Amino acid sequence: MSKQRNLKSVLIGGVAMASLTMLHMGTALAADFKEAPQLADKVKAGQLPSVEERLPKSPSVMEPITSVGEYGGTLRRAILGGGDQHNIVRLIGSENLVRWSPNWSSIEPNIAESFEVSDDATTFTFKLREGMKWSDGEPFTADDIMFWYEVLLDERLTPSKHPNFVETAGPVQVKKIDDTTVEFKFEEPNGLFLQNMAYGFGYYVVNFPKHYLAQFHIDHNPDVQKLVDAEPAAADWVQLFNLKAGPMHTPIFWQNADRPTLHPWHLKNGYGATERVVAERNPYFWKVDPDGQQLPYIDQITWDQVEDVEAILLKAFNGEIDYMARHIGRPVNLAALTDNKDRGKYDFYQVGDIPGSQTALMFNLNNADPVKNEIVNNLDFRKAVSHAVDREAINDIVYLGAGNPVQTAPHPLSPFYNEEWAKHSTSYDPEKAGALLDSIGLDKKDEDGFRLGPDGERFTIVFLVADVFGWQYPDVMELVAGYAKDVGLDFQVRASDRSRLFEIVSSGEHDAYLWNCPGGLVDAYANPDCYVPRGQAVFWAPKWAAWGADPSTGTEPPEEIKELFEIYRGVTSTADPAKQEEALVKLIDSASKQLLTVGLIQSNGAFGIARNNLRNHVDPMPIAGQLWTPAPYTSQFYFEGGDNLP
Amino acid sequence: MPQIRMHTEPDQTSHTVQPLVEIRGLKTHFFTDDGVVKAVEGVDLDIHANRTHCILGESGCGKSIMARSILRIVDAPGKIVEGSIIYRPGDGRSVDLAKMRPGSRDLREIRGQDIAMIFQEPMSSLGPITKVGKQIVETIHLHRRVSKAEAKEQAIELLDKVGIPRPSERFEAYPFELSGGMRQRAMIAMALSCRPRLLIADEPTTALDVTTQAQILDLIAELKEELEMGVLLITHDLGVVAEVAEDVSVTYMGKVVEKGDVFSIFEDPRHPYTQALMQSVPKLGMEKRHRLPAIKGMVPHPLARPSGCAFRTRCSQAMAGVCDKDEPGLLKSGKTDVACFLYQEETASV
Amino acid sequence: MSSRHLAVFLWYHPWRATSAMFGFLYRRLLYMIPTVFLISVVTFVIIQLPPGDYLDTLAAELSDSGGLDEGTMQALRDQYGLGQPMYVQYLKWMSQILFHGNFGISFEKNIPVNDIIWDKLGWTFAISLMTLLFIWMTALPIGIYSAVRKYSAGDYIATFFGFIGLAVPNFLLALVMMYVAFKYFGQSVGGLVSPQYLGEPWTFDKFLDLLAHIWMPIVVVGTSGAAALIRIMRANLLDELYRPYVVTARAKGMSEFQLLLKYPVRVALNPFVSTIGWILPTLVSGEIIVAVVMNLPTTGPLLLRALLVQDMYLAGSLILLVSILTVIGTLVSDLLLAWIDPRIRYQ
Amino acid sequence: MTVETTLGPSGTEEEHTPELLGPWALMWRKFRRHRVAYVSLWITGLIYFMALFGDFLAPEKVDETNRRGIFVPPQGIHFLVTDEDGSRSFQLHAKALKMQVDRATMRRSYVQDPDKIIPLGFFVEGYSYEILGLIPSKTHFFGPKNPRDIVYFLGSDRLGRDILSRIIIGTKISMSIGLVGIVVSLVIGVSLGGLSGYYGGWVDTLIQRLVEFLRSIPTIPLWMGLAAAIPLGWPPLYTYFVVTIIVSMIGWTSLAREVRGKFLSLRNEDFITAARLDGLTDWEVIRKHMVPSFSSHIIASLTLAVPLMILAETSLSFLGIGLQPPIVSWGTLLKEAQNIRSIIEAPWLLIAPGTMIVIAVLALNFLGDGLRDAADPHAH
Repeated sequence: MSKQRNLKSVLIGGVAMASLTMLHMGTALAADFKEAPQLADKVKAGQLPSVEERLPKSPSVMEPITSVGEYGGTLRRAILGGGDQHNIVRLIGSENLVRWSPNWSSIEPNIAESFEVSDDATTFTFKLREGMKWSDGEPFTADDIMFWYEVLLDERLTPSKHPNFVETAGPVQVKKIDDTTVEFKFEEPNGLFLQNMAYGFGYYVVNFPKHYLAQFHIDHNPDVQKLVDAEPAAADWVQLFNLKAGPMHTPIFWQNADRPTLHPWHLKNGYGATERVVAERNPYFWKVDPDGQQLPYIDQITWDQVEDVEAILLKAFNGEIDYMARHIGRPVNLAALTDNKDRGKYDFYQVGDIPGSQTALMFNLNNADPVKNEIVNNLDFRKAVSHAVDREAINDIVYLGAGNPVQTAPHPLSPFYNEEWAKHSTSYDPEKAGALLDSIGLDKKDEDGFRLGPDGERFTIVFLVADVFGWQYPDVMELVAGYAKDVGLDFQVRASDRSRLFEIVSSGEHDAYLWNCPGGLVDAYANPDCYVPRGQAVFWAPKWAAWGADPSTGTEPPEEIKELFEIYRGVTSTADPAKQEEALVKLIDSASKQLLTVGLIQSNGAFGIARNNLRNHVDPMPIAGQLWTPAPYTSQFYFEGGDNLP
Repeated sequence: MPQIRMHTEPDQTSHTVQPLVEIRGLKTHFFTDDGVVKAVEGVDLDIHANRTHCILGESGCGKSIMARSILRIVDAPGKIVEGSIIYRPGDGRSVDLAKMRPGSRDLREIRGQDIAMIFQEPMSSLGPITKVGKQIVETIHLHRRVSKAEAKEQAIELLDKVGIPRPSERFEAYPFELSGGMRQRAMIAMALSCRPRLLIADEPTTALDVTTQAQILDLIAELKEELEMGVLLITHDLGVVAEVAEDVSVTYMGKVVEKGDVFSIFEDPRHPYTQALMQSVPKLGMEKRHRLPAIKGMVPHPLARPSGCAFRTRCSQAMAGVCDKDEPGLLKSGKTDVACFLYQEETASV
Repeated sequence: MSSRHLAVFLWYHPWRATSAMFGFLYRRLLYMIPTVFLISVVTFVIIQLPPGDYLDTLAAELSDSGGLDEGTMQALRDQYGLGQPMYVQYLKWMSQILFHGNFGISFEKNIPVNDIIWDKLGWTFAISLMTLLFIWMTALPIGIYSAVRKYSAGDYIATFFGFIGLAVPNFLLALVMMYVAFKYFGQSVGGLVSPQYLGEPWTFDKFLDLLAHIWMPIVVVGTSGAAALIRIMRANLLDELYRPYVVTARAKGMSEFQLLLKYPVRVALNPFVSTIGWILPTLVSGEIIVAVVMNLPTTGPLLLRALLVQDMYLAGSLILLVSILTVIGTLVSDLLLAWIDPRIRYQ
Repeated sequence: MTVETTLGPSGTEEEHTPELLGPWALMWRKFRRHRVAYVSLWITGLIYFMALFGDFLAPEKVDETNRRGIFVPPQGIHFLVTDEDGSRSFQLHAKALKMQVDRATMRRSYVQDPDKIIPLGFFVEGYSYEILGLIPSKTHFFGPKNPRDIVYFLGSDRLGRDILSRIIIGTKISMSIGLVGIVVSLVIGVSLGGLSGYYGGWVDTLIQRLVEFLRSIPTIPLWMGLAAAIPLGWPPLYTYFVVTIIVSMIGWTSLAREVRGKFLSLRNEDFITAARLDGLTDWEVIRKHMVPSFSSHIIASLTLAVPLMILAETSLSFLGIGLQPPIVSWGTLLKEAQNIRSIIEAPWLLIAPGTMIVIAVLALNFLGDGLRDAADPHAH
């Protein structure tokens, strides 16, 4: 399939963690910088310092994806009225100290001019760019990072801290070496820290403009109460501070257009309160192209607020969307989008959205019901379910044959791909399934043909399912329930909305649910959620996950699960890529044999649409749960001809 | 026997002028899903100015339809299928109302202005949510070019004339604030607002108590004299007839069975139906325990009209082989005109 | 003047209608107080009915971005002061509304509810009014026609389309209309103005553009209402058309058209006036979906979203305000009814 | 002096022989003359027949998916086949289809297979089911003669399921699930409306305020709140059933207003006064004299409530709080079709259930109208 080949050429897979030594990317070479005409006018009018003063001494020079661009135009998108902040985050928000290369293969400096990792993977030193400025023109220095660190340590403001910055011994030690150098130090080796800093959640460190946020902090501004009084949404200074310094991946951040950022565009109005969100060019943005033109090329970005995904589709047909994959890039829409290509003057680009499993059956292995718990924890039961479903048919019917009918496992494009894992117990064999079920004590049936549990009652598993991501989960679940019925298993389907589902699974009261699994590509390093019950979103074994995070909580898992934790420690505790890979492969191998989740279909990627004259966008564009693309590269997008197509 | 139709000439002694309204051979039928209901089946009638003509008959005899036919306000599916209604506005012209398009301007000018009508139910015959005064003023404005103030003045005058106390206050009242009698007075005031030449009163007193009945009848009589208008009064009440009528037509199933002046009818009723009606009224000096004879049976269903003479099914003197064969025509017999085979040979032999 | 005289004077004075109206108004206003109180309580119960709170929703959404962060959650939980007993929350909310006009904070948007809703309520109100006009303008003539020409071809056509209007779910109509507008007229879809006017100041061109868009939601939202009203108008008018007072008017020499409008139609108008009372809850509640599909800047999508994510004060305030507006709408329609039909005043 | 009520201008009784008919017989006679309503009665009857004998009428199993039959457009029924020797003979059949997949656009299209026809027939063998849940059977009213063939008379959906069968099977749920709710609101509406109209005074004021209050609460938030408050573990049909009942507890207001109006006007009628003077208790007066005099009106209200219920179900399904798959109802069918993709690629998904809903609603509305007209002694 041509799509796969294409993707393969870019997503070469293995993380080139080669650079344990100093990585230094092209320092300033252009003596004379150029700027957008609209900014030049402002400079002339004296409203803005010259471009040389605005840029850091050594701006980040972006290698063009295809060609050097030209200024102008508005990038038009649509955004849902609520809960769609990632529409903004992933387009402009993800500018961290370091970034992944466009093909997700290596880590490059971004806000940091350079970085250094100690051999034992405990000390990480970032060199910042001298003269770099926030979007309001104030300097960005190590003090801003230290201010973030202060907030992190402050129990009043951050009672519980993001796992990226904590280890068993406690929070990371952050030290300001000088105005442009910051050092992060861990007690134990943290082999994934640099990756985590390049992934989405690395944003925390560089989003705390001290000059702006200090006014809301009682230690820095004793008069903060006045500001509290003026803000109806806050009752005390902690609330006020949290309101003004909200996390970037939550709506709060994007509702406050006053907060200075390091993003290529800066919001003009808050998200949620108006019909259109507008982001304007950040005149102090710190990236340039090889010709010395200050980025971004595109003047502004607009998000028209809509309430229904169908409206986005119609807007796309009408040529009112310039670049978008979110909400519309699903196989079901492909035919209609193809039909309207000429009308909307757009074409497709590939999105490397490749999870470990796009649709996986997740049994709650910590079920509160002892009877159910015993059965679902039996590997033969999960094997039986796996043999009972016809993955080929599901793939054909629901996904038009676009996916791979395999278990939760690395994708063929991944360096860890192993056919054995992918094909483990995937054959459609109801007889074998029946025999397996008979063998584990589910051999009696009631008059409707459903198997009885050891307690003599009908053995029923209630599956929660929500229609999310456009992957037609309810349809898949309906088919699965049909196959289960064929082998005498009573799978009850409960369709719900996402938050309702989430609420139930987080309370651990569920039998099972249908969701996806990360870890199809190299994100398996940082996000092995389906290979080891580690993390806060592991709802197939919430109590083991709790135990894994803190052995005084949750339930102690059986030996084979404990072993998984142990193996994964091998990934995190070293900075040696070879050892990391070795450990990870071992982890997946062990997890795969246990069929922790029953994967059904694995995606081969999605697509997006880009207007015909939009250049320099990444195609195919890798994306993942924590890989918030196209953000670090959006500033390079440009319209050929300097404006949108009419 | 061939049907004989005789045009009864108006009594030359009492009326030298031509009748105000001259109805000839009027047939009004209702075309229902179940068949044709012949509500008015060949009626001749003369109404004279300054005289009161009563139409007498039981309920369901087509009296109201006859009256409504004159103004052409018979509701669908009713239709005039034959006959003429000649109206003489007094300027020498004569128009055939039966030939006019219902709802045409000419017809509408005659309604309310030349010929006015009052109805049986004063409770529901006035617009329920429009002030009484306004309804009268509206009628005046329809036919007279006068200012608002003048119209109001006239209306209050009219209310006063029909005997409504405190007319200027009542002008502002809604119908539901008035008693039945008052409402009928208001109706009369409205009907008289353009000084009509003919007033059709369709059972104007049926729904009222006895005292009020008398008052209203007196009022109509008074106003008739004053305005010199003709009055067509429809009633089933012989008492009313006796009190106000000058001419009387007795109807049965859409036909006039006997007609004449009031005295002749009361003195010497000829038609068995008229006779039966007369007998059903208590008379002064009658013994207390005297049982009033009722007419036997009920009026037949309009769709089940008996052949021949329609009354034969209830007639004590019906002649088999005669009455069920042909319909009797209206012929002079005694002082009245009668449509009955009992008298036809007698007349013929004369 | 003695009190008896005064009473007589008032009774017969032309103003008495007005005084009766005042009594009616006074009574009705008094009744509104317990009603509104009950509404506020029930509103609060409704928004508290679903288990969980806004933070559960937020947590669900954040899981999309690659994981949950307990620190963020904890800070937010403190932020919103969730977890107090329900009656405390209610009392706090009500006292803020009553004494400060403060409807609370939207959790999801982090701005006072006051800053969000009035604009949207304005649009809702405007569209309601226009829909009302549309309903009246279509239902009145068609209803009258259907009644007067009962069982004519026109009546059957009107009846048929009326029932179709009743039978087709309006969001379906919205979707199909949007698609047709897009496919055959090339119109930009959704919203009330074209994208180029979004967020721009009001100009005449923008107003024209608004007119080019706004008819669609009005037709979609109004269709079922109009259809229902046509049926009601037809039935009511049929009841009135054969009343004696109509014959009286005809006998007076009034033209059919004149008498129709002056008498039976006026009497049959009651349900039209009643629409004022129910149009607002219908628009806000029944037409939430239309607003979502057609992307209207009304309260509908805002309310739906607020309910879904359990943005408690925003949802509560919207329901409360809409309910109160409905009570006021009912009052207005009752007053109008009393004005049109004097019989009601004296009941 | 004979005083009778005058016959109205159109005073025409239809029977030639004056025989006394009971009110129900009179109503029936009147009703039958309303032709559209009479036809609607038959259609309604057919729909309920469909609800009762769905499995018999449905050619395919309702949840039977088919990899080779996704988005098949409606297939026509043909009558004549040409034999090899060129002669034509009568044989009900449908043309067999071949699926073609366009991988680039992920679109399936179908072309007729000229070599193959699918013979159709009545009372054919198909999947096994139980008539009325009692008698096992394999006979289906109409369909392909070979049980292994599938013909999509109204097209198929995204999972290759037969729309015709789904519509037929969905009838049962759509036409029944809300009925209990309707009965609940009927009982409350009639009792409270009756109390309000019969006693007047403070009872009336109180009930009227209650009605006003209930009417001013927007219903969708209430539905959503209720639906979310019900535990997800409950079977979806049960959940929906409970929600309809709760909602019907506040949905009685318009009926109560009508009943109140009726009571108000009846209260002063002579026959009620007479009954009261006869010494009947209030309850007896209501039960024996007042309720019968507008029971026909109640029946009409009932028929008019059913279409509202069908529409409410579709709206709620749209919001995701109505019925959910795998339950099949007209609302869920319509919900599945509510996207641009269906409108463009498979309009039959929208048209078929949409038409069915329109037909049902029209029939029930006309039926209700006819009943009301027939029941109303003042109708013209």
